[in-house]
Amino acid sequence: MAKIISGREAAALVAPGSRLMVSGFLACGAPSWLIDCLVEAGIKDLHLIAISTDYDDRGIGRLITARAVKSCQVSHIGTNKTTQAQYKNQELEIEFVPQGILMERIRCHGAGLGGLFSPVGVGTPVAEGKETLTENGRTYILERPISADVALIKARKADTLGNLVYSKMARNSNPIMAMGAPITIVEVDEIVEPGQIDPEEVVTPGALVQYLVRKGA
Amino acid sequence: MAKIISGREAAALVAPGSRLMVSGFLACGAPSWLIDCLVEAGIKDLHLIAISTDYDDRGIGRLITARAVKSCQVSHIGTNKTTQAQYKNQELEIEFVPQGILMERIRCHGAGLGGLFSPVGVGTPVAEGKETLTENGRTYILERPISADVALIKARKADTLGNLVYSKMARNSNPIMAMGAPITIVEVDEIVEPGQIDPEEVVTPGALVQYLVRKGA
Amino acid sequence: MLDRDAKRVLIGKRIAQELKDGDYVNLGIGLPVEVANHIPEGIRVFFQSENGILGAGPAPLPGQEDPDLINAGGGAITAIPGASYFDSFISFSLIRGGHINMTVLGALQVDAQGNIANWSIPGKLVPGIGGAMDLVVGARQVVAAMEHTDKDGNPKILEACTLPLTGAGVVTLIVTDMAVIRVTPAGLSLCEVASWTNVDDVVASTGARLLIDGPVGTFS
Amino acid sequence: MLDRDAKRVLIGKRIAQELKDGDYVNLGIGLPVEVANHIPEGIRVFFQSENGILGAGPAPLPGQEDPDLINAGGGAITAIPGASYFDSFISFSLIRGGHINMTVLGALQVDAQGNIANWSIPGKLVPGIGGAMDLVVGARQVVAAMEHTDKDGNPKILEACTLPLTGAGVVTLIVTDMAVIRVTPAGLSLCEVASWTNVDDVVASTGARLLIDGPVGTFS
Repeated sequence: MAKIISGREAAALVAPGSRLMVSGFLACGAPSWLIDCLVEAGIKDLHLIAISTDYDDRGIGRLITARAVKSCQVSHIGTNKTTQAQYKNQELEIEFVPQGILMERIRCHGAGLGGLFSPVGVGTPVAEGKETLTENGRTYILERPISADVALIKARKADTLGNLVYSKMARNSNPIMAMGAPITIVEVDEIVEPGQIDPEEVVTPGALVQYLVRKGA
Repeated sequence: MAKIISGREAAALVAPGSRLMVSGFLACGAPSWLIDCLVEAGIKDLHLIAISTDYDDRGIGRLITARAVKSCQVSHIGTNKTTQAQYKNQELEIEFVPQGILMERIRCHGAGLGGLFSPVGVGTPVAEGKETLTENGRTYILERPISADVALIKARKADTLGNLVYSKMARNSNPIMAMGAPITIVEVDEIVEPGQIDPEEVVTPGALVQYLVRKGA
Repeated sequence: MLDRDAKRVLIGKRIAQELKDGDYVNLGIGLPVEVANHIPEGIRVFFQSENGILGAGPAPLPGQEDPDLINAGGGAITAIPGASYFDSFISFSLIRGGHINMTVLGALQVDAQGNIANWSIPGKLVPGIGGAMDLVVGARQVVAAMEHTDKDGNPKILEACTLPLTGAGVVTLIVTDMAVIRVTPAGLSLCEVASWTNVDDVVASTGARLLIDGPVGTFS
Repeated sequence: MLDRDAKRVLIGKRIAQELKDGDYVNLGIGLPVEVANHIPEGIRVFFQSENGILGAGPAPLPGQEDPDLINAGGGAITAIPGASYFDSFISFSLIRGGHINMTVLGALQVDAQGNIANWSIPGKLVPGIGGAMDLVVGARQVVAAMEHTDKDGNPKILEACTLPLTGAGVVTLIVTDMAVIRVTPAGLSLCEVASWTNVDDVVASTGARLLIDGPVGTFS
């Protein structure tokens, strides 16, 4: 069951120094309004978990540009020169996680599992220091769950119970990050009454959602 | 991309002695027509992977009643007296797998992973002989992938590319079993042209589907 | 002594009082479904069925059953406004991930360590595990709903379960036709006794030591 | 020598000939997207983009871009009839589970063991991994699409990669502006040479031993 709050109230739920998950892929499906509110609130020292850091001036990149992030787990920074500069200057710590395995590790936490054996990155720096399992001649490495204190995600529409539907490819990391933290805050374009979303169309059930913020509110 | 075949042709794709996954929960969402065709074809010595064996005369139970199954991995047999009798007489071998972990193990295979650490069944017979991982005082057991030679599933509607939508709670194990075998055969009520299912509504993408059978055909 | 139906209502009613507004709840088959008939006024509770729904509603009117809407016991249900359907993989992810506030399950035995056994009597009855093993490790509160003794009057609440376990150290609350017992790190704490019986009878009908560390209330 | 565009077309066209009717294909950003412009007539190929679509279509007309339809490089795309959208978790499940027939990726280096390096030049460029590590272990065929040498003429096909790997023993085919090379258990097998060059030049431009175990064809 979700509570409707403002973007400012949402930002107050993110403590300085906390672990923050932010959804989206190259700013598509990113909670831009919540990011704006966070930047405005001046929250610092965040540990960020995201697919990429988007662009300098768009999506998650705004948190990087505002120097709100001190460390992160991301799969890619190639589209954001500010991230690359901060990384080079050692202002920003980065653990690179393969994109699909980032999703697996977050979902691993969300589904109450202790870890998974992944074939991804075997023989690469990603495998360093990780336990292995060999089965039928194939080697897998142990990947551990990733969780956050707060997850910020973006949906097209919610009902007041927190049931969510997305828009086309803006779905990307959203349904998975909804499982990644005890507090999931969803930026939505529209909030409707229960029953106005067909149960068949719900992608993220309300049990995963704590707060709803109308974009711009 | 899916090929449309008959139920008889589908049955011919299941070799005696093969590993067979069949979807449904207490016959809801089970591919009843495909099961009928299998029973009629008289295929024997199957290893069955399913949530339960449904009822003596309905759903997967028809395979048990026809003595088509020599061993199985299921979570539950409480609704099927024939299964219980065959199990007691040692005509049928059973590995009981917790229902959620059955889904995890099938999906583990379908997603190319080597195993997962599960908190389910620790301290119970399910944990016997399995490797463990302890993390933050919580113990997990290593669960391995489960796969089949053929998966039989049920959808409400498909397009000719194999994209699937389900009906309400008849969805249950279907989307996961669609990943469980190199050959997935889907019983459907209706086949439409590409474009007649909204991309947003597709639950199982066509890449997971090899064959479509119209119910009764 | 109460008859079977009266026991069922007594247990269901008492468990329902544990629910909070907005809770997501999974009820096992059999006795636990009675809980749904006693939701306290003024709160909203959402029922999950592990085969794939959040927002399960009551049984439909006769003749209005939908074969694609069934609960975990195979009985016909409805969907409330605001319900959602999902596959079994997602359903059990919600359960194990701690997103379900309470599960209520029947039990053959429970014990002082919070162990529960409800899936197998070796050599006799082996219905199987179903979703119970996932539910007991995943739900935030695990309530055992059971008759206090078996049909021969033998205790089902023991120092240590003798049957194969469904889960180890998972039960948080035991509600029977005789008592409400909390599982604590120190052992089983007797909180309430049904108004038709008394503390001495409860103690005599229980196969484990009961701690009485405060006033014992009554329920009916 | 060919100019950049001509090289791109040559490589894309040649890789497209590897496709079969009904293939599901993931094209990396940059050079690989050229493949989509040369699908042989009479076959249907379905493009996946790992951010969540199967059935990606060509770029929209100017002014008709939809911000919720982008490829893995951030460029605007369309959806063909019969497309499906899904989340990144499902998308990479399809990839790692072997449900994608071919991925085409750019490469900084590839080597005789089928190793590929395309995500980092220590001390210089570290754009990150993105989905490449998942793609190279998951797709049934992994095609490296690359210029044969770097801009100074140094070989990029080596006995052993010197940069951090993206995947070990994963590349099945290398297509460059000079040659088509299959990765076999015995080493790199030279299959075809571009019509603008010759075997000697290819061998001279390659930092690994090339096996010639049959007639070498040409492509253009």
